[in-house]
Amino acid sequence: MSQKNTLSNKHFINWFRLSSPMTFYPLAGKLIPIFWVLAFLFGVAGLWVSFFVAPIDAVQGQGYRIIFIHVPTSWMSMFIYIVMAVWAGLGLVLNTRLSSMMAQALAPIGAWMAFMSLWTGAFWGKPMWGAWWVWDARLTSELILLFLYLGFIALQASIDNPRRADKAGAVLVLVGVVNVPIIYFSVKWWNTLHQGASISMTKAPAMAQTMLWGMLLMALALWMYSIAVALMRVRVIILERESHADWVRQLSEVQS
Amino acid sequence: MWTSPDEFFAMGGYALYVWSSFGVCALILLIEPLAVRSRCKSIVKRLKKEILADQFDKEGSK
Amino acid sequence: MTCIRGQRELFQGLSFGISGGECLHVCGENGVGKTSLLRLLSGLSRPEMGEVLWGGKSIVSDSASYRHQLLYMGHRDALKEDLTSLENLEMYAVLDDVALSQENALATLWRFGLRGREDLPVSCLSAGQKRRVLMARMITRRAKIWILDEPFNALDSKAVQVLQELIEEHVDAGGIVILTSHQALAIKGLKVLKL
Amino acid sequence: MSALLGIIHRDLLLVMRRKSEVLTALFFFVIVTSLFPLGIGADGALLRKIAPGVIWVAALLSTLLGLQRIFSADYADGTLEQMVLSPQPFVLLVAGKIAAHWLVCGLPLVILAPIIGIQFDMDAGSLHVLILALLLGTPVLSLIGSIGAALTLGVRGGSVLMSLIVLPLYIPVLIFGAGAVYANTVGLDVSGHFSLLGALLILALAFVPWVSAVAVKIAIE
Repeated sequence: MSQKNTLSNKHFINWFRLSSPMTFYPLAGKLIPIFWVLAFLFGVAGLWVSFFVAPIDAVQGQGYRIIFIHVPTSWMSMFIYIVMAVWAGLGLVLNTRLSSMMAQALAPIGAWMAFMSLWTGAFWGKPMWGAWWVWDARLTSELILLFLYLGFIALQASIDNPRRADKAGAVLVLVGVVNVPIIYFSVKWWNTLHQGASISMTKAPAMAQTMLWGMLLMALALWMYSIAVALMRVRVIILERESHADWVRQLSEVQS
Repeated sequence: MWTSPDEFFAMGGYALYVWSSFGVCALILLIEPLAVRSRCKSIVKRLKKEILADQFDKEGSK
Repeated sequence: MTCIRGQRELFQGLSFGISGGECLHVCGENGVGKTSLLRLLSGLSRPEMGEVLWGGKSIVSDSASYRHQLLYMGHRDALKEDLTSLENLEMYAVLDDVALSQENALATLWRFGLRGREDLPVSCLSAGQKRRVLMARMITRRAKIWILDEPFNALDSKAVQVLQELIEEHVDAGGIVILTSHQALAIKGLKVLKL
Repeated sequence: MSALLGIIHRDLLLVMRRKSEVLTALFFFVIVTSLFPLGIGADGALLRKIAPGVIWVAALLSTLLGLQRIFSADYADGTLEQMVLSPQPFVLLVAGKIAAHWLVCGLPLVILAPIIGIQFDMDAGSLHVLILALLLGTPVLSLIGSIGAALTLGVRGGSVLMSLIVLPLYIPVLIFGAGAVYANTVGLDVSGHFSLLGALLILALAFVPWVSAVAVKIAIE
């Protein structure tokens, strides 16, 4: 019994130690290559499925292949926002520096994902709907999500005191996370009020399986990619914020 | 399912849309880590400078 | 060369002259108008009555040639926090229309103990280090007349020593220094104006 | 001339060190224009009709956001005093600061406008006219705005006051700028609008730097 207790105690301490930038910095350095390799493998598999396995679409021809990048980026943009909110919330509640840094590191990637989703959406919409932009509920929500990301980044960038920036950013993200579903439904309601039914995609049922695989593999690749880049960025943020700490000064890359 | 590379790159007439979607995404995914790396280099350079400046200060006060 | 300044304002009927190779210490209690006087002398504001003369000409009518010779330093350090100290110096060289090579700027910064910090943004420097950047500017500006408002603020005793030497050097070379300060100054040939 | 280029270079460098401030004004432009369809509905014909006005009003407001930045930071840290005392003609320095403001806050609006135009379902011809009109009009916005920015330096509640001062002065630019796009959509000749915008630009270029320089000196004294 007592042994078990010390064991769990040890685990607790380990987790606690990991949350300090000093121990996390070298750990992140070791993890980054692993995630790059995973991202590369999933990316190659995903691209192979999306270009060479998935058959041509009956209605949209080859143009539908944009879906393999469009849908995963949309998923990731929403997923990263939620993850960011979790990290920011942890930072706010537990007052751990590292989780706020994670939230900060994730924001630019999420914003790029939202941007890519909008961009590919435009290049998909033009041949399929005949317009670069349609005020469709999903597109509009995605645009608003991009604005939320940009607002978070701008708020963080404009507060010089990092602790205050963390807290302010966390409050903003948490408000945003509550707001996202509300925004989505309000936009949907607005859309049905002003427009007829939005254009629905048609696909042969037999194809759905391979399409889903392609999208899943691409999403996995983007997920691993996001982790890798977020870890890289967290390391930079740690260096910037802790630049006066002794352990930073003793790092081998800083000591020339 | 593709009979020739040309056919692959033509994407059934949707080449512009498909390749500019994938191309721009690839570009962004490439630029992002490069930007992080350049930021990393600049902060490391600054830290080195600061350590050097401290050394100069110590030598100066001796 | 003689320069005469006569002027009247808040302090009313104040009139004095100062010529090359002299250092004038304007002292007095808080709120007596030391800074206002310096601003009048620099041409930032205009006197109600009277005028400031430089080489016999009013500084208003011949402002360009006066400004070529003038270095004014106010309370605020007038450094851009986001730029490095080197960039700040170079920016002022462009603004003040003086030629300044990069080696020269670096050498001046090193002289004031900023070696290794020339490429750091000014926001990373301490208050004392910022004043040292300003001292480097005083040298690179190559002006004849220095008007300094509280130049000894935020300086440690060693830096005070350096600045005093700098002022003496300038006065010895025939320059004019007008400054305000709360502390007594150990500069030879010092004239004191009590407001 | 070296002073003009030097001050533009300096201001651009400062902006590069603090990108977020400028980007905020641009995102404001994008967000405000995107809100209009949400408010009034996504009817293509209606959107096409209101697009020029919406884009122009948003452009006015977002230049207004960046205006405070022209002088206030330099005023706060004492650099502006040094500029007034510089042997270089102060008008040139002010002109340089206005030019830098346009490069940072005006030009990006011209580049972003087509994207917003596409959201509003505008056709290629109208987009063309819109871009040209913005290219002629946004420098006038920066120029006139600089007067307001200079006058409200160091004043309590300066930014609100500045919008009160500046927005009425923007009206002619708004009328001719948006008017050019309307004229194009109904098939009228747009050269009249463009020459009026051009005349406004030349007039502003000729006089505004002096007026702003005087206004800054008043604030410093």
